[in-house]
Amino acid sequence: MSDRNPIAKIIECLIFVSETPLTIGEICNFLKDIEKKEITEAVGELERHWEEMGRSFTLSSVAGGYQFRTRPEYSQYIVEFNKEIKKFRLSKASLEVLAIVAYEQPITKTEVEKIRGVDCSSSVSVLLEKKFIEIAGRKEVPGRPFLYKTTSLFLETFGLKNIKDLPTVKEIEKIKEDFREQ
Amino acid sequence: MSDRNPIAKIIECLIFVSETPLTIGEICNFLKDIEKKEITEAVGELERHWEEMGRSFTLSSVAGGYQFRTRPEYSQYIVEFNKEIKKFRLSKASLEVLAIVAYEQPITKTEVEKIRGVDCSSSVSVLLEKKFIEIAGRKEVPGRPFLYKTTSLFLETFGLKNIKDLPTVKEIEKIKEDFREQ
Amino acid sequence: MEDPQSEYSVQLEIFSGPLDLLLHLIKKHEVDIYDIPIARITKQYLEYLNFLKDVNLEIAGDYMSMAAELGYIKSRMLLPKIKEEGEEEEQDPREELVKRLLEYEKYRNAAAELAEMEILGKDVFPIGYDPREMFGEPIEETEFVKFDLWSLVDTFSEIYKSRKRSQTKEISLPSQTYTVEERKKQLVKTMRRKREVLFEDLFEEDKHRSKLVVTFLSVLELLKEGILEVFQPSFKEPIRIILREQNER
Repeated sequence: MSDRNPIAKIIECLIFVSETPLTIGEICNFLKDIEKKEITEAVGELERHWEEMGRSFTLSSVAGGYQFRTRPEYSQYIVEFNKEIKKFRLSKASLEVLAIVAYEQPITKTEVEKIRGVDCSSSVSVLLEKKFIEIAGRKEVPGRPFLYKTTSLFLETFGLKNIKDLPTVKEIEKIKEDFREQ
Repeated sequence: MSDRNPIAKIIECLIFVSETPLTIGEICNFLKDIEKKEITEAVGELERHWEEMGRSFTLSSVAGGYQFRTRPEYSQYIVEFNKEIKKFRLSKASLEVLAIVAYEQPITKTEVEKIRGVDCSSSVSVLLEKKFIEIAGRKEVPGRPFLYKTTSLFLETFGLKNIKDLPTVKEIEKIKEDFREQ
Repeated sequence: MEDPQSEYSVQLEIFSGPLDLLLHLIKKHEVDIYDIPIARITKQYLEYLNFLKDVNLEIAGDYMSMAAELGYIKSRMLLPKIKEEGEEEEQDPREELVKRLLEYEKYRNAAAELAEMEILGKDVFPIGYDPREMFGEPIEETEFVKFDLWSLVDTFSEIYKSRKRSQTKEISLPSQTYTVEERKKQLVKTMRRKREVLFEDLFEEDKHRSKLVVTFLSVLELLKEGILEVFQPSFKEPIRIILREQNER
């Protein structure tokens, strides 16, 4: 039983937190002292155990690795849920990207990334998909990258009259002033 | 048992796919035909069930919602595995400022400084930047200073259900009494 | 500012402020917070400030105002107690300070309790965890929740004073003086090799007082930058210095 196997539990939590499907190779690299055979067995145990538990999500083997995924019979709820709730929800990263685009538009992805210090590709595609931002042309620099701007759906969703209605920049500047005065 | 409760299973898969802690309100909005009482019960069942299962992750109640999170005893493996994880760190000064804001909100920077006896500008900026505190308006006193309050990210990060869930501190009133008795 | 050593000055900001220092003194000398021997505590407080000044730490204005407040309370304590008409009871001049200390201590404890919570991204993790998605670029801040940083000053002051007695002849060797920057690099190198050392052992090779100070300031800076960590299993045990794993910049 995986319950009595501490290795299986460790592997389980690594699969859980991993952003991408975790491969046996990756697990072996991490648990260097444990033989591959033992790891493969532990993963097999986990798979069986999760199957038996019959939760709404289970351990699936995908793309050469392992990942927790919802069972197909729940897909209808998830599709609906995504439509209902996720429509209005943005991750913190996406919100930050949206704020940067809103204040600095038109702006390229590279410029956004320079401000945030991290890759923003996935947030930019999410925002494009949700139609909160759109392409505003190309910047006339080498590579002619796309420029992005916010959409009217963005103003609508966030209850803004117009783009000048954005509230926090002044507030933020005021804070900075307050600190400088000290 | 949640195993026999199809509603619980649906809620479970919604919590699983949700990026942020899922609130009872959000679940009710989604499952319109089901009474709130029934939903609350199903969530309670799920919580108990996950606790009993003793997996490496469990259902946690945080920031007014529900989220699957790894158990603390596995943190060392996760940190070791994901080298990119920078351990969460706040200085003693910033934690003190955060604690004061949490217990006394809304509160101005000057009021926090009066309690700590020392300038708190840099901690306040760090906490604003980390989005653990935010502006809650202005105090109607000369200078109209900003009032600060904690955010839901603060609750989420510290694993608090709501602001009343803060660890209890010695009551100041009690202390005053003690002093008078001396 | 013209002090030749002023380049070694580090901010005192990693310490938690004058109230924290007073609580440290109260705990260290095991005095009753409700009956603070104000003259004694004031003297010790000023000794601390003087020592910190000696080793080139900038003393913030907040520490000086506390010194002034203590002086004022001390003088009030010396005044003969005259009961004014209409006044119900003589007010203890220390009362206000004690209230502030107790209130501050309450939040200091609360902060320590917060640090003990199951923190997301430190103790517990959600599914598909991406640390940068959560907090943006991590802000490196120092972490001294459980450690009373004033103990570090106490230990250093003991080393400094004992060395002062035994090294009466201090020879100035300008070619061998080193800067905080250089010493920091050396310390990191040593720590990479040893991982963990006793705080006092870091001063073994410093023959001169000026070098002791440079080492001390370097340690403080490395702590502030989060490259080193302090650890003391319990109040009476020696302080250990540890190299943090992920800071191999």
